Amino acid sequence: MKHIKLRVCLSLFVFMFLLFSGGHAFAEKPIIIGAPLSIAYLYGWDAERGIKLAVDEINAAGGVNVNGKKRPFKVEVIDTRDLEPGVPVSEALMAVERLILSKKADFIVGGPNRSEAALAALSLLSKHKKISIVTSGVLTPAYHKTIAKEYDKFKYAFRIHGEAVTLIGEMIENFVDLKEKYGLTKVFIMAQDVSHARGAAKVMAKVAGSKGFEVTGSEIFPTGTSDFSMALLKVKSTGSQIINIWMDMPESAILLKQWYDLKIPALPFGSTLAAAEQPGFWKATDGKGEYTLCNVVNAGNAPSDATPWTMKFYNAYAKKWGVEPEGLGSSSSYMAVYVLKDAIEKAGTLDSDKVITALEQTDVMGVYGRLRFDPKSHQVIAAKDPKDGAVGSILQWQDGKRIVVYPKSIAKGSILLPPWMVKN
Amino acid sequence: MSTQESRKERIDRGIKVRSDGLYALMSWRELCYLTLPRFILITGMLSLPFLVPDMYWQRVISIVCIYAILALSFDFMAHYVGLVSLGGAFFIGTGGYIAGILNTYFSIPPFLTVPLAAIIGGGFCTLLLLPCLPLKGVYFAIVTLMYPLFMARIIEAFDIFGGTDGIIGIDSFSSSFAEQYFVICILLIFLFGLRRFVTTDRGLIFTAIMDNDQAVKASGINITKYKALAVYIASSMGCLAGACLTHIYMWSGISQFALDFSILPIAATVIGGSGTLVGPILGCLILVPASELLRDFGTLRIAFYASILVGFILFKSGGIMEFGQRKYEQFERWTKI
Amino acid sequence: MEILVYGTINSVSLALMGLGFAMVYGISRVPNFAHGALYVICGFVTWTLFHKIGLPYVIAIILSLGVNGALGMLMYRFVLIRVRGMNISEIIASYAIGLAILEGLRFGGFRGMTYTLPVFMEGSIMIGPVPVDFHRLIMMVIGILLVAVLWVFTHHTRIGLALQGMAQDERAALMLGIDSDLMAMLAMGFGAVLAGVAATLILPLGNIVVESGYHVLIMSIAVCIVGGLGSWMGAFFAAFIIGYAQILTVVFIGSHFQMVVAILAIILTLILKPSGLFGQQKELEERV
Amino acid sequence: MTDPILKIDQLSKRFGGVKALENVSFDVFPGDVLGIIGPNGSGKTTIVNSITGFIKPNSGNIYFKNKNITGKPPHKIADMGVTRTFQVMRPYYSLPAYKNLVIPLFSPRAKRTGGWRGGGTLGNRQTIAIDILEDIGFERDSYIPFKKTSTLPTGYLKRLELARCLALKPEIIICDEVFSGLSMSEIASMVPLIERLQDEGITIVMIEHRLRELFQVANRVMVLNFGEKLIEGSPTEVMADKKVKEAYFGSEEVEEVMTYA
Repeated sequence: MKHIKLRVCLSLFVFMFLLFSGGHAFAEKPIIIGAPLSIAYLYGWDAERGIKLAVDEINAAGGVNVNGKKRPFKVEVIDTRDLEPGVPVSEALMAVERLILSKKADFIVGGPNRSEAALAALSLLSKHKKISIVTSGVLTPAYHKTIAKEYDKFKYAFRIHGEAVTLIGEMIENFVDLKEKYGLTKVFIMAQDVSHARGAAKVMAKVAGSKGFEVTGSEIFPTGTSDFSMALLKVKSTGSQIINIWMDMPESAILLKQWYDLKIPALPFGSTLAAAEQPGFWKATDGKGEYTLCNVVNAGNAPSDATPWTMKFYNAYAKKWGVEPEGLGSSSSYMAVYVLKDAIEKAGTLDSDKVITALEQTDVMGVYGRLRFDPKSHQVIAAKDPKDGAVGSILQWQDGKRIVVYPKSIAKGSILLPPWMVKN
Repeated sequence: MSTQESRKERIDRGIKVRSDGLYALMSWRELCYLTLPRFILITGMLSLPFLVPDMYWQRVISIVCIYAILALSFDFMAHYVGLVSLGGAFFIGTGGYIAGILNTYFSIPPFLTVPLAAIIGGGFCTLLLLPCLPLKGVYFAIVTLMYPLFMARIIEAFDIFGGTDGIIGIDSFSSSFAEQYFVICILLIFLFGLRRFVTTDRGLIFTAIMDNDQAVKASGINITKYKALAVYIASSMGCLAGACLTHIYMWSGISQFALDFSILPIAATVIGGSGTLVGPILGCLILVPASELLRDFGTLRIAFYASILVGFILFKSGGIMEFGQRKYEQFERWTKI
Repeated sequence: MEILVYGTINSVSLALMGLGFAMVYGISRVPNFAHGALYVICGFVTWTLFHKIGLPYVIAIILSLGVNGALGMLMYRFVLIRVRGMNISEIIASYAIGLAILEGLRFGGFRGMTYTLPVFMEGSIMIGPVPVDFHRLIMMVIGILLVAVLWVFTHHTRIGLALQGMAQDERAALMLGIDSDLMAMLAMGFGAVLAGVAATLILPLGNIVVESGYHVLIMSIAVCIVGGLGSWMGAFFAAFIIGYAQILTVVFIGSHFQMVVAILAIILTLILKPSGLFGQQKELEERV
Repeated sequence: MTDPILKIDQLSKRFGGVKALENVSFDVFPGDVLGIIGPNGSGKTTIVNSITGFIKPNSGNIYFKNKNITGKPPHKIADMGVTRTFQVMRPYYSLPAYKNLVIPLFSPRAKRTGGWRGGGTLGNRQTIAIDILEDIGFERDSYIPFKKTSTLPTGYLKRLELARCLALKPEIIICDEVFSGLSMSEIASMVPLIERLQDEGITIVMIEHRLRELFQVANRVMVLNFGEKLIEGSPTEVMADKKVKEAYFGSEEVEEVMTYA
């Protein structure tokens, strides 16, 4: 017992000391950006690529000048695994803490991807007084409402991409012009049993009802459901014309494939549909994903000319990573780094409180429109026109390519209906 | 080595034979022989927060202690009561939720919610597990595996306690030292408490139930009552660990019912040596920091950690403690045949 | 009417998932917690053979079933054979292997949603008022055919009887000269092939994702427990009970209770009648 | 005759198709030693299991001091004083011999009655355990009570079974083949022990195959065959009966085995 315990403890401590002594001394001390992302998932690796692209561009252009001194950015990515079912959120929180405490991150960008983890991380960030900009996957309106409610406790958190409530606004607009164009009035809502999707589905039902749409049904599916046949039959029997989908689980591909095989006369309109955002979606459903619409929350993720910067980002991303920008996290993460750089340069220091005030006055014309933060809730201000706010975008899969159909100002095409719907 | 045949011989140390029986200890040397391992364990654990360099690893220590408490309760149940429960996550989740609710809705300070959560949680879990007590072996294991999943789905479907978002804004322990020492002391108390309890006469009944439950029934003892007592002890320990976890992370949600909380304590027990009560703690001391160190390798971490587990099960199923104990209490020498 | 059609389809898919697990436990009393991993790895092997190496679809499937079977046997030969009989170590060992395979796949780049298998037949036909796509029909037919073949195999062929003999009483079978380890290895390989068959039938409906491994494991445990551990016929009928229960909850109560039903079935069955519908556990053994 | 301490009427039990017991009824009077004999598989152990609650009979009921105890859980029946030994011995192999007796001393009945020699209040369990062991033949000062049960010879294990019943200060002990597996000398030392228990006022029901020793002790005998009761009476009547010989030996001629002291 005596020898065993000693040997085990000793080797453990030595191993730990070794790990941390490796210093990194070169020119100016770098500003460390911590990125706790679920890199095994779309919302994780696309955010990682967005951040790294922005950091490389900034460092190439000479880095961030903090009152005179030019300091480069350094990215530390840690896998939080929080989008995996069966993994406790404490894993993600431990990853965030590891970034703050042992990797000495000055700022957190990308944030944990799951809404629950992001909400849980709020109290952690306020305890360590670290600024965090959430860029991918956290759609729950509860996030910016909590910040607004307890401002001085949670003022360190920002969110640079749209959330469920703005999505609904955009959705309703599309439904209205679909109603004029094709006379579609019956909406059937399918949401994943996750709090933001479930909340959004309720709000959507209420708003659609008030706008003269008939909500023919609303189904909530627990994460991991693999059979949607009954719901699809209900859609067919109630004669619904639009299926509003709020799902970011991979099983949504089963739904779309079955929708195509059964030729259900209703247009799948995804508010959040992770499967459909990827360029690989076409191959994933062997072409059956035709006509699916999905909202990519901010414009940069699909080819459009919202601002001069959009296509510049789009091509730089494709050149560096060999694939078009994928999920909803790529352009927002890219912009988050630039917004951070701009705020640090304005504040002239890395001190959290000063950078927060600088961030609150941000007014940068970015990849997906003019980025300004609401001073109270630190939520990016959304708008329909790139000139006065962050613009969301909705795209439709038309014969193998992602065509932006909304908002009108940057649309490249208009919404088409599947052939078996047009004739009636 | 000479050409003659010779083989290794293992002989008990003189001290072990004398001190193991009921005879009094004659010399200081024997006294320190017995207390040295325990002494090293206690001082080692208590000095850990000072030795470790930075804040992050101190947080890892409290996580190690939480897993260790859970592994201890699994080992007590599996080895001393014969109930193999794969549902560690059920205890963690219940304890976490109760602590979260007590803290947010009734605003009770952390040092009070943790014991309360342990007591209430223990009762709640025992009540739910009562119908499964008569089951044996694989059946009990699979039922307990299902309970945490069931609780998570119930909370998700009925959207209670904040639904899938969970409860946020739970206040944490006053300082990180308080948090660590609170958890370490509880772990040590549980460890030595259980060791004492198991050797008392009342503790013997559990071993008897495991050994031969028909005989215990024939001697007029209601074994379901004692099994329920054992489940209550184990589940209140688990709920306490869950409550501490909630206060450390200031958050409790359905992912506290995740599978990781069921599997890691069992792995630690297998590696540390099941049945020795100290083994699982040693196992946690090795597994949790190792999985933290490997965090940089991303998803390979789990694959690597699973293969360590398989390796230990196959080649050293007794675990480190058994090997350590044998080395400490015996010595080997070559003898000529 | 659609409840009947889709209820059967859902039940057959559950039965396919659970059959492998029930077969392995029935014969060698080893709870194979790596069943989900075998299901997923067969999907990915078929995908690589079909897309990366470009073999025709049918050959890709047959080859991958072979690989799966070999993997099952190897797993038994090198790992499970040493822990057989020790209850808890079996569960941990097989679960650890499953975990290693699943996370190894995830590390090997099999991530995201772009991995799919083509459907056997495109389009759908109408059965009465209910539209059903061809692939689901083929799955149902093959599922029922498979059970019939299994029934004939275990009741009328030599190996089948040997396997059944071992299932009843291992020691007696040993005495009669049946090499129980070889039989257990065969059973594990066979269970893996069944998992592969389930994968090739169910995966084309959606895409191949590592998470479905955990989902399949839970579902197959549910089916085998309700059906009675050890009797794969019981598992088949239990699959119908759970399948229809799920469909009915979706239609009448609400779709978000769907998962709760399966898990509730397990817990209730274990408490009320641990040996399940057709289980042959001796009365005293499983209830004290 | 005072009313019976134990009354069984119309007890029957079927395991699937097999008829283990077919409406068996008999009475046991206080202070009696009732011997139950019969070929293997005649339902002897099933009777014991039904009386002590390990198995629930299909029909019929069991009265102990005119209280119906059919279907009660085993620990409640043991708590009333109806104890049993097991045909296949069930000591706690992992514990030393005297600790085997500490366990029953934890039962509610032991607390009330203070154990075998206790006078209503329970002293230190260890000393009581060692007293009981000494009482049934374990030498006190020798190392035997502290040896691990797994190292004890069968004779001692059988006595340990009896000791477990004694720890509860029983009113009835049902001995399931106590003599089987013992050498002649061990049996010779067991018989006075059984007689001493009888003098202590404990009613004993003995299930046995070794008829010679049984008849030295038992004052009433009952014969079972294929779950049915053939005959009940004093040992001499039963032995003279034709049917019994048939059931046991398949024919009537074999005489010398039937001679008894």
